[in-house]
Amino acid sequence: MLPTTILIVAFGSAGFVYLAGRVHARVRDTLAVLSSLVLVGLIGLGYGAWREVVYVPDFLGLELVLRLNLLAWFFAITVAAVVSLSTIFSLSYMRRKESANFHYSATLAVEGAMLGTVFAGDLLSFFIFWEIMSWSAYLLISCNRGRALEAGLKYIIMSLVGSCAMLIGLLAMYSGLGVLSIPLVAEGMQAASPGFVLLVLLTFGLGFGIKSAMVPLHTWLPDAHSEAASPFSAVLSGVLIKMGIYGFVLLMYVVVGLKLLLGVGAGWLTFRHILCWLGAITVVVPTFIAVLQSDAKRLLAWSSIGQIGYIILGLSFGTSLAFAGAIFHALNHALCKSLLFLAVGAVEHNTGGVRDLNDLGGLAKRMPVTFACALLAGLGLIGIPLTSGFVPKWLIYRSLIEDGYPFLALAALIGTWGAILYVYKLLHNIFLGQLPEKHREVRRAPLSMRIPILLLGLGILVFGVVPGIPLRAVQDIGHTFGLAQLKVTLWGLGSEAGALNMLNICLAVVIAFAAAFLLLRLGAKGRAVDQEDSYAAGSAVPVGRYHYTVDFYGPLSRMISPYLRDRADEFYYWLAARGREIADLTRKVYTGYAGTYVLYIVSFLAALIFLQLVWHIW
Amino acid sequence: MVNPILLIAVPLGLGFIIPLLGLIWEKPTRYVPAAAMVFNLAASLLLLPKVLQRPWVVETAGLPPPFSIHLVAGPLGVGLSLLIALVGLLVAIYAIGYVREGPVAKYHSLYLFLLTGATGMVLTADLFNLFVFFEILCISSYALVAYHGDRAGTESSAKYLIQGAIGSSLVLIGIGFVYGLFGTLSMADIARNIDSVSPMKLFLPMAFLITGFGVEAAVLPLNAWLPDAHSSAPSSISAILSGIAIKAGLYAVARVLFTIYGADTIALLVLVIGILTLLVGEMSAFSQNNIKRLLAYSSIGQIGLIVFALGLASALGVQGALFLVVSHALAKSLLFLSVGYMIYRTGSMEISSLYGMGRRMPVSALCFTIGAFSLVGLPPFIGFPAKFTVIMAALERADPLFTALVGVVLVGTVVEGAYFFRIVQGLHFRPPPESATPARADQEEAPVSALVPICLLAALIVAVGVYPSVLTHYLGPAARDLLDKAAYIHHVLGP
Amino acid sequence: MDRNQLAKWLKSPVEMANKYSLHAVYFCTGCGIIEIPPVITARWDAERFGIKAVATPRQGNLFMITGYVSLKTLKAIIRTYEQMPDPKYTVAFGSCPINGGMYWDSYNTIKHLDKYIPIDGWIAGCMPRPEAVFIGVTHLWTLIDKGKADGYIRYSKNYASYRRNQEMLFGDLGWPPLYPSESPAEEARA
Amino acid sequence: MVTRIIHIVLSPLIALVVAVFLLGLSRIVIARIHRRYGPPIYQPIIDIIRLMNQQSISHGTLFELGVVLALAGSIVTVLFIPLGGTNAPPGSYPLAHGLLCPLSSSGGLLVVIYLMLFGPVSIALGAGASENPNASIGVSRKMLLALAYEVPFLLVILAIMSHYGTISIAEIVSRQQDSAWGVFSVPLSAVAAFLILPAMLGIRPFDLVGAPQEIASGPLAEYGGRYLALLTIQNGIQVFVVIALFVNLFLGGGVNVITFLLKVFAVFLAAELVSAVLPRVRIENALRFCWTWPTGLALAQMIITVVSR
Amino acid sequence: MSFLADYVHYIGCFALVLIGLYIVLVKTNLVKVIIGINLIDTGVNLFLVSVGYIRMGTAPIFSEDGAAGKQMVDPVPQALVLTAIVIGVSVVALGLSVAIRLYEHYGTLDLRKIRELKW
Repeated sequence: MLPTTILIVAFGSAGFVYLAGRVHARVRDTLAVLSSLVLVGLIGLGYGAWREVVYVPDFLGLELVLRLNLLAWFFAITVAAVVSLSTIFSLSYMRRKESANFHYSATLAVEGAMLGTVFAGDLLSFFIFWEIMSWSAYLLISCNRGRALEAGLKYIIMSLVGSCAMLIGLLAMYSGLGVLSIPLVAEGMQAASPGFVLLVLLTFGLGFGIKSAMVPLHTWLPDAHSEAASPFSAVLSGVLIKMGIYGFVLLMYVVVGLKLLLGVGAGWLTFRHILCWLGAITVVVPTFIAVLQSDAKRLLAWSSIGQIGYIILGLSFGTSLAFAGAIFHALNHALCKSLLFLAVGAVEHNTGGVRDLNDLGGLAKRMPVTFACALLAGLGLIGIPLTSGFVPKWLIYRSLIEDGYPFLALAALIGTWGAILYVYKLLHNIFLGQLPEKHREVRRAPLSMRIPILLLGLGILVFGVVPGIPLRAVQDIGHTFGLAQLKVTLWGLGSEAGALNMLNICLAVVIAFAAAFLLLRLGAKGRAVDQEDSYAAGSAVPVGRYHYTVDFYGPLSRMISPYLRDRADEFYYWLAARGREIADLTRKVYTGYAGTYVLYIVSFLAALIFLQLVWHIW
Repeated sequence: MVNPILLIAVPLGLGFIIPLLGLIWEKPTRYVPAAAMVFNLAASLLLLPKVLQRPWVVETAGLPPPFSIHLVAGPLGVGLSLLIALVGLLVAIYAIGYVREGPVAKYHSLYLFLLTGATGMVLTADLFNLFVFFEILCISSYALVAYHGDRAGTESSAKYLIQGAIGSSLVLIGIGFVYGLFGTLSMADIARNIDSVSPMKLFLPMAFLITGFGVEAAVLPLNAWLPDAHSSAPSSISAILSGIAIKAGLYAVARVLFTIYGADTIALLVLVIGILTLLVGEMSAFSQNNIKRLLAYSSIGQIGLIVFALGLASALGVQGALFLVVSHALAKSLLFLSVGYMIYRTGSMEISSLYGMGRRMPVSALCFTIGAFSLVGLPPFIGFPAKFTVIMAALERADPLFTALVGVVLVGTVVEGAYFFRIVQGLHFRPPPESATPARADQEEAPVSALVPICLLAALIVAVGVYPSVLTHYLGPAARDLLDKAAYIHHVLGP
Repeated sequence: MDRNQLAKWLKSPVEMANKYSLHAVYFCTGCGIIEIPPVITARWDAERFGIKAVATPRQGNLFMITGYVSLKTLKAIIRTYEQMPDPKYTVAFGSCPINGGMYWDSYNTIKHLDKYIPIDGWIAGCMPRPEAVFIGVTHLWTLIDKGKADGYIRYSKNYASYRRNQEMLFGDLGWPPLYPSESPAEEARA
Repeated sequence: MVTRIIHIVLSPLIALVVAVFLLGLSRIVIARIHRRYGPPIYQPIIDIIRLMNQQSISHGTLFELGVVLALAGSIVTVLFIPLGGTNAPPGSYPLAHGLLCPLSSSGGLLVVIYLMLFGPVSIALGAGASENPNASIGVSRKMLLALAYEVPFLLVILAIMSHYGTISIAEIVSRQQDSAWGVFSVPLSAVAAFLILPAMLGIRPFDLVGAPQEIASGPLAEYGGRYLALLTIQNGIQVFVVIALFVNLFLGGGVNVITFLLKVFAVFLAAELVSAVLPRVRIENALRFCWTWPTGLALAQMIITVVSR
Repeated sequence: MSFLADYVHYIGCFALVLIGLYIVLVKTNLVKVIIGINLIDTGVNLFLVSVGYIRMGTAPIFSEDGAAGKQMVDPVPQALVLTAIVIGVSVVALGLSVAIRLYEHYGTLDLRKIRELKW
């Protein structure tokens, strides 16, 4: 009964938290944090207790099933952890905000829906929870008001398009196979015709692609992620778009199955190749668009798209190394990106809502913990060794290179270099350089903000040094899908040529660090100076107004920005504008003149009779 | 056991009593429709298990069918009368507080006539009787639309009346043809003899009947009255018009098509008309600024979807159509009802004037949201299983054409989502317009008499959305009732 | 030049390194800077002696004031000097920093630079030729050897008086004192 | 185990010595080309001693940490790069036989290209913390320059990795020693790599990161004293690492350390000769240059490699 | 000619319907439109009656002639027509009352000018 209990707790607490907010803010906060922690605990307890539960015996004649297995558990624990940390973070972020009640309640509802999505044992419950997730996230995005409204609208409309496509695929599957339970569907798909498989892949792929923001379906993400409240941005970027990834895993590895997947299409134009290349484009283009952003959260949002590209690339590449890398990277990105969003949220909270990168600076001294963890997360996004980002990226690259796809590897690697650019820009413009005058009074983030940030940072470090922990789970998941077993050790990969041993790297870094530090200590003592004492050709530095941020990568942006227009977004807007025009033309049918209306009636009758006379329709 | 005829007789009788009562003491007239609908609800509930086993044919004049006028209380008829009673009851409760100005007694009387017309339409087995009830429904709605007597109300009433009158004349011509051909007006009897006449001769009355009833059913070119009437009627009437009246028209069309004619051959035409209705409705709603007009256009869209589902002409398709009828009746009445007091408070039907209502009228706004989500077809609301069933029925054909058509239908859904989500955002998250007076922010929630039906509707929407099987048990037999011509003839006329 | 004598390196490595790694900040105050390019380029090649131009005072240990010092530049000179890490050596280049030179009666030129910052070596001339620069550098080496190139120590010891001189010219300098005074009493005595 | 520990100590030491030597050599070579006499070859040592004993001015913990991390990163990188020797059975004497590469079995080239990021990123962080806008400008240029040369460099590396079908440098080296050197088997890549070598080394014409005349030596603007000393060493090691990588990838590494170092000097000299006669370019020019000729050549080689596989 | 004689009532009633339709379609005055509707109603009623009419038939009363059976006019259409007339009258009455109201609001009965509700 565990999955059911978890869902009941999640949705129930969503309701109760709202009611509690009506009573007292303190009660609400306690309840929200407690229930999110309880969810983490419950899911943690569920490890190993794999089972299937029927929770609605008859929904339109179908059995709705929840199931718990390793794959579901892996995603569920990530979801629960990130959401609970985001909830803790919200304690200070949402304090005294008018929409706090709704925020907590909807966050828990989104969590419940996400858990339901991963626990779903049949595609119908998957779809139901998917939709609940979509609309509750929409409400939560819009809840931030202002520009978030347009962002939320864009998000939900694109989600709606995706879920409509999924609905077609789902029901085509149902009418073709007569079942919706995932194992049975998987069985049935093996005998299905290629055209049918393609239909399923395309429709579901559209839905998942939109949710996981794969280029060219990504356009909702930059707006939505940057305009939502920061704790929810963390959830959105950290785990909600991972639901699309979960969907892809489910689609490509469980429902369709790897063998079948590899067979769809012909020559170089296979579904897998196309998806790989879409993934590669998703890595490169959004990464460089992120470099050009000047809004912290928008930058992070674009970076999310770029990082999702790695996951899609790894997933669709489909070797056991790449798969392990992709799933591991999903975890890594969840940690890093939610940390970064929370950190930016903390900055936003402390500076009174500033998140323009040109308006901040020098906060490292005021918010050291936040900075340190944000740095860690940034390095994790780049994939510097000893952060959790290194191993997954290494796995993906290695798989791409060894299987002879150097161009895909090139795209992935260039994405990494782009990541360095935007991570540094983000960190530098917020935390480094000079502290502007107006932020002199900024204090360090409150404890409830630092704790989740610290925990996430710890996670990044631990999984970076000991990648074996998640890697084992990941490779077990892959093994259940029939991928080759990897030689996973606690510190990396086993002893083949080009193996990976993080212990060596870790020790080497520690020793080298110690050596370098000793060398530093050998030198003469120093004296500390503050930021006014900075060389400016002998002049006194204009205090707090001398921070190089605007157009940080000017030369690059002048060079590449003409090529990096978000054409997909422009196309959708163009489409929407044409749609509106057509709609406006359409409603001119209702002229307001009664004579016309009667004419419609008469001509309808005449048309019916005419049709019958000419074509004998009856 | 309750005789189904009481379902018609009680509201009709009470409807006549109300004006008399109003002469003496006007105040209690407000409660009469609710009482009548309570009776209807209870009676329908009592009848339902029985008619599920076997339809109940009521002979009114002591003659067995096909002679004289008789009622058939089948699963479909009783089910729909249950729906009518339910929505009618809730709207009646709403109206107790909502309708305060003008000739109140006449409102309630007309309201009961409207419901009588609808109930009669779904229960009768006689074509002309169908027309009579149809006219009762239409005339009372013409009058109710103009209830306030304001500019918009009278204008839309006049246009509605012109189109409705043309429509009913066409129906009458159709009935004349049918009678000329078959010499009988019992639908079962006509259905039995339908093959004895050449298709060309048969088609003409069908065209007239479909066009005539189609005016009330609001399929594509015949629905020009709908946005006007629904948007300018009092909100309670809009709710009942959208929830019940057009469904009655649709019922008539469906009866004619399926039961009398068994018209599988023109199903594709119906399908296309449905899709066109859907697209035109949703697109017209897309950039509306008038909330009630938008809801009215959305009704057209939903009607299109229902017609599309009917056009599938399969058991599942008709079941989906009926499911949509229920879901749309609940959701659209909920939307109109919850919007009613918002409009009342702001005095404007502009969407922008409703901004910030989530704060001023939280319960209404929440229920509006539920209704809107249900209409878009999001789980866990009733719209989802309904739409799901329809699309399931369409894809059951496993025909690329139908897959493409479903794609078009879903485009309509996306458009619908676009405007409903815009409104929901406006209600909850946009700042109220400058002209709004925030001082009275706390006292602005709708009165209890309005909140009770609104909340009940919302609860129903969620409950059925979570457990659709409570409904699907009845929808299957109802769909068979509509589709299975032979069984209908057998039940009514005997073996 | 004792750069090749290993014994000296073993005996006093720091002084030796200070001598032969003079990284200079050339403060281009006036016409004197004209003479620096020949000094550091192919003709005279100061890099032979480890003398190299650096970009910021943080990296250097030799401060060369090349030419007359106007009031406005003095402020920058003081600032730059204070930003240079110890040990640091100052060389005033040309006659103007020494006594005002041809600007002896200018209202806007400093006559005695060592009133404001300590100067370790003076290279006279208007302008001194590159050879003179090398002679000056050689002289600085001997001073470093003898431990007499102690301008930075004097500056820290007599900071209060230097600061007062500076403030007499400028009023508020716009940055806090480099060496915070130890006690108010001492400040009053100074 | 003992060999391993010897290796671990030895290779950074070799790197350190060679790095300092390379710095001195570079100054002499440039001086001679400029028809100057130039400083003694041990001038960098004098500078480092002087800097270590100078008061160091610090802008805070991160400012210092950046330096330490950068040096540590460079040292770690050295451990992953074979410094000559053949892939003989383990246990033999390190200078004659056996590969002088303590961590050759940990992740290979992919780890190296990541570890090579360590230094620049750390300096960037430290420099960012220095609160000097010149440093920020320098870092911005450094990032862009890195992007500029990494595109062809990654192409080069990928071409080599897919040519030899492995990601292990040791494997690549031994394959070269068995057959032809990389410079013959993947010639266009070698040319491309040589074209971007000045950019990777940060010397003219691509020394715009620390351009002293424009932005007061960029990231190093606020660094003095021991920090600058450590950064000088780091710079030397980074130079050594890049050239060692070039030698390993294209010139077959070295049979032993001596030949390896000779090749390193040769490559370094070649790079310096190019550098000494060219003026500095602007960052736009650097981007444009790196993304045209070297990228084109590397791309051509990669296509050839992929097609011929 | 006998055709004309046989179907003259049908032709008449459809002529009425078409005239009514013409009025509704073309005329812009609401009162005229209502008259048109009334004409259509009349036409339809006529049609209904003529459906059940038998030339030279007797009244549908159980008289002795009628008991003979054959020549009795069908009573059902007549009953229908009675109902239909009532309905038609009420529609027209309602329409006229709405027209009065409209005139109060708009000061005109021209349907081309009463077009506030559109699109």
